[in-house]
Amino acid sequence: MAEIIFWSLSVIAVIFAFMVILSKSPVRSAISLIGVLLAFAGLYLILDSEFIAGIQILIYIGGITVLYMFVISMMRFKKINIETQFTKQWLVAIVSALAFLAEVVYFALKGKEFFKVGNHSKLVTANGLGTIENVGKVLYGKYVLPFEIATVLLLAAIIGTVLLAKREKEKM
Amino acid sequence: MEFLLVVVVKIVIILAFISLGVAYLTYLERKVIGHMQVRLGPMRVGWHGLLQPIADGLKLVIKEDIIPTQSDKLMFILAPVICFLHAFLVYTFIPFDGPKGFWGYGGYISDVNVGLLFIVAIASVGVVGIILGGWASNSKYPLLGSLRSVAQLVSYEVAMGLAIMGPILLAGSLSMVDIVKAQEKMGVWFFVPQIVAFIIYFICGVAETNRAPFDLPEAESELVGGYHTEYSGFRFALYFLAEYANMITVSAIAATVFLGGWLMPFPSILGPYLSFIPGFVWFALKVFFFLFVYLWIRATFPRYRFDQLMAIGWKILLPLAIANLLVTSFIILYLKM
Amino acid sequence: MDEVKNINKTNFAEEFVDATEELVLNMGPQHPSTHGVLRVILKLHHEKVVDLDCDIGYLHRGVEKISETLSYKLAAPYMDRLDYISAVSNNLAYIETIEKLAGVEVPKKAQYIRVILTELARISSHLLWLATHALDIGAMTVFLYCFREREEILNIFEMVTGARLTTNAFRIGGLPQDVPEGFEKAVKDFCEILPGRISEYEALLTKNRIWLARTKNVGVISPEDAIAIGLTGPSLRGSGVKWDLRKAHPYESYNEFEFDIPTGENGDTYDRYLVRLEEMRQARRIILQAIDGIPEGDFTAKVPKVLKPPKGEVYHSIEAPKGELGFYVISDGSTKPYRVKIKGPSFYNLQALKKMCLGHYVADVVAIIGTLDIVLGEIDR
Amino acid sequence: MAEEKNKNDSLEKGKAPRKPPKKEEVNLYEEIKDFDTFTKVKEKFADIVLDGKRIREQHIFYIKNENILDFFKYLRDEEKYDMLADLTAIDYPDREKRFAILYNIYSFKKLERLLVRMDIADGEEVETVSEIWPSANWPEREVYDMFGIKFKNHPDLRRILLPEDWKTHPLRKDFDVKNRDQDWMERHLGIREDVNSGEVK
Repeated sequence: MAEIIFWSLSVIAVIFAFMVILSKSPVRSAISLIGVLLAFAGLYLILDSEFIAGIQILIYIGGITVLYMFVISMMRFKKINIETQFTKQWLVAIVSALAFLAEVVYFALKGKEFFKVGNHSKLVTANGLGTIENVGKVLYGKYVLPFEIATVLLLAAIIGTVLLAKREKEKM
Repeated sequence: MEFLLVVVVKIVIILAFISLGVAYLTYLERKVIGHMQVRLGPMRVGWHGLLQPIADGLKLVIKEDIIPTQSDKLMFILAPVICFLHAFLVYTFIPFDGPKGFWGYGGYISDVNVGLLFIVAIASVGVVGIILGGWASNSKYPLLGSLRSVAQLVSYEVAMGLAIMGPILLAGSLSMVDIVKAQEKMGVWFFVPQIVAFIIYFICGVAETNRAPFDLPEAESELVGGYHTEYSGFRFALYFLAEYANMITVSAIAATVFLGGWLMPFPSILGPYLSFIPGFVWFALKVFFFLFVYLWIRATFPRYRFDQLMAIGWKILLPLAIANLLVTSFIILYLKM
Repeated sequence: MDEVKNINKTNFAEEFVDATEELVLNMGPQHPSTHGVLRVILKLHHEKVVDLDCDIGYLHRGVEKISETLSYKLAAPYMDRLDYISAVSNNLAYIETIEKLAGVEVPKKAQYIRVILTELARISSHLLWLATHALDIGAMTVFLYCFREREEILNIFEMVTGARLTTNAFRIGGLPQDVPEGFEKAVKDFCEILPGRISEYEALLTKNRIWLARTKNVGVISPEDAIAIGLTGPSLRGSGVKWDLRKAHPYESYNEFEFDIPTGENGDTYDRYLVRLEEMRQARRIILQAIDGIPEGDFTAKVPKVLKPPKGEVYHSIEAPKGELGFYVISDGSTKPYRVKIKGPSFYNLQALKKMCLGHYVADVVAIIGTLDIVLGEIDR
Repeated sequence: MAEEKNKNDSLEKGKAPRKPPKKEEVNLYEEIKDFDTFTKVKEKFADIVLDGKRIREQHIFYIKNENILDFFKYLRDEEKYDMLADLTAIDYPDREKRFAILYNIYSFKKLERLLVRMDIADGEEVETVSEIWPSANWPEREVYDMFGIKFKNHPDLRRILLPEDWKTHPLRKDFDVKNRDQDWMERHLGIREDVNSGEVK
């Protein structure tokens, strides 16, 4: 049962991911992105990580994607002209994509040697990797320093944005 | 297998009940506001206009379905569906009655240990439907309406989330059922110790559902109809139903988190006499109370302006919610020590 | 203004609109809060108004041209259709102008009844203003409360004239007939209930935080600017100019009644609201004085059936509910006026819209249109 | 017509009301006496101010279309006529100077109204007074719309009540239903009207 759900969710996620890249309208891309994120939330759920799934929906869909759409609807594109590109960026893109694919395949085959999953299995089986207690303990225990650094970074980003926006306003 | 059957039956019952409730909420609104405004409200269809919502629904279904030629058709069709879907999905996690309610089958569809989080998360996805509708219409009033709406919902979600953190701390759980049980155990409903959070929550809830005095996204005197200006027929009805379903959701959460859900008031005094009343009746009464307050507010207050609304959200409600959260956690910490 | 002109031609959908810069929004002529068929073209930066242009004329019926082809008496009913919310005032202004031109003396009794009816019309107009203004700002209950009282006034009009909206209440020289029995009682009954009802509206609005937030410091206009732009009526008095034609140039018998002229201080929407509310109370005061003092006598003067005023020209204006309503009539000695010019207060008041709106939000535009109390029938004529 | 018939009826029945005094003989226009502003203005702007009359307690000045801005500025600043209550035009097709423009100004200080009348010929341009009284903006547009009189230096001289692409000027005396803008009606309303029979096609 869990396997069927896993595979169908994965397929949905991949299809939506392709739609994100391929659709011509930015809003459709954003909607497809929501599909990807929802599929991921489903994947978290079968890992017994309800909290992470909820946060995924709340932050990524309810927050970030909505902000994307906010910005997109502010800029009303008529249509994005699909023109032949002369910068040859697609070459670089294909090369890097192939490299990434090779990497993924390699780790999928040989990954177990690098990441010893067995060590973490206790957490998964006990009461879920992503329950609130576990996330809280890990976040405020082992990783408190990186967490605090990340928050400071975000704060700095917020202040920076406000400052930039304000300066622009003064110019007007 | 029996488990699956029970769940399906519950889904059908609750869906039917909520759909009917939403339809009759429109009737209630027209009647209540009508009487507040010294008029009668609907009187023609059925006894005292009781069949009015059904007539309205029929009318909306058979109306011409207009899709603006310059719109993004797929998105235009999808937007109200997203809105509607998420408004109704939320009811999965709302306990209408206790675990022993519904004749022993449990008065809810599912009790997830992060139920409240899921409700908030799913409700936040509904915004996508609104902004999508405004954008896909390719018209200026809907666009302005949807931009307003998103800004408003995102800002009030923050204060709302922080406000319900207080009761969560008191209950020690995100499960809706556990929160009610914690209130039963504590012997006092959470709106007493968390009165600040309660008020913040309800104000934010009114704003979240785009209702007066925060009905700016659809302020008919400024933006004609806001994000659903271009919608007609059943697509409009979906938006409409979603809005009213959201009203019931907000009321239901308030009833569960702050007013003890399916619990009876003053069980020590009233318990012996009123124990025959099932829990979902109490729950429905509490929800009704909040819905009535909604309508009362609508009949009384003028509408805020957009910048004032944002100022209230960010400058008053948010700091207040944070302060409430801090105080609550310090008190809990102190009591535990 | 070039952009404004162009919006007729460009198709919004094909145009690349960067909403982060400026957005041209077309408000009306079909819009819930433009009070008729006013079209306002707004240029917005986010939600702030950067530029604004009024497009009027959707209700232009050519009343001035029509009245050149009709006799003096026959043109009168057309004037009711200008400011259809206070038809009585329009009628009075026109009739008085003709009376002034032809030199007709109106008997005292007719004057008193005219005063009562016009003051009732003032209350009715202000009630409708309050109703729609409050509805624009979102207070929908006040709307229905005001209509309840307006209904009473319309009943009185129906009793006296037989019509409710476009009453054609007066004739040159006086009244078409004496007031019916029960008129005094109906008016007194209405005056009895009015103060309580006004305090009911005030309970809902005057100290309401949201109402204050929406109306205070919105659409501020200084007295100098107000005079320069030609504001009259309550909109001018809201800025603190104590000027009322009923006191400055008394017509009918207004010099025999005691009443105050309420004025505002800040010239904002809230002050204009208070001024109009107080005006309703003052109008009631005038009505009560007049109804007690109706003198005996004729209800009309003797006027020849075919009225041929002497050659000449006359401008006469009265204090209509919305401001100075004036008629400029030229007679060439024949049975028809040579030229009739209507100076409607709304036409001039609406000019102030641009000045009052710039820098405010879209929502304020709605409030300011409401506070100017315009009627498109009078603007477009 | 109807009235004339009525009159005849009442004459026949012998119940004719006493004949109204011959109105034609009544002259409403009186000479101005003791009006301070008039004497001052007459002195200061002798070449502009042609005449002054008094009709039913109302003063009217007659001026020439020359240098009117100075004249009005003087009225506003020195004589405190601070509001332009109305501005309109009158069409006299038979006269040599076809149009008359009427300024209706008011003083809040003196509580006094003043009408200023100025005759102009067809095609003659008038200096705008919207610099002096901003309220003149729309009325001047209306006069342009209705009479086709152009105002020099007007900030925004467009049609105001009629559509922008309308051609005729309806308040001129020679305008009637027959010569309204048929092309416009056809273009915008899809109506083609036969001018003589009144048939709509």
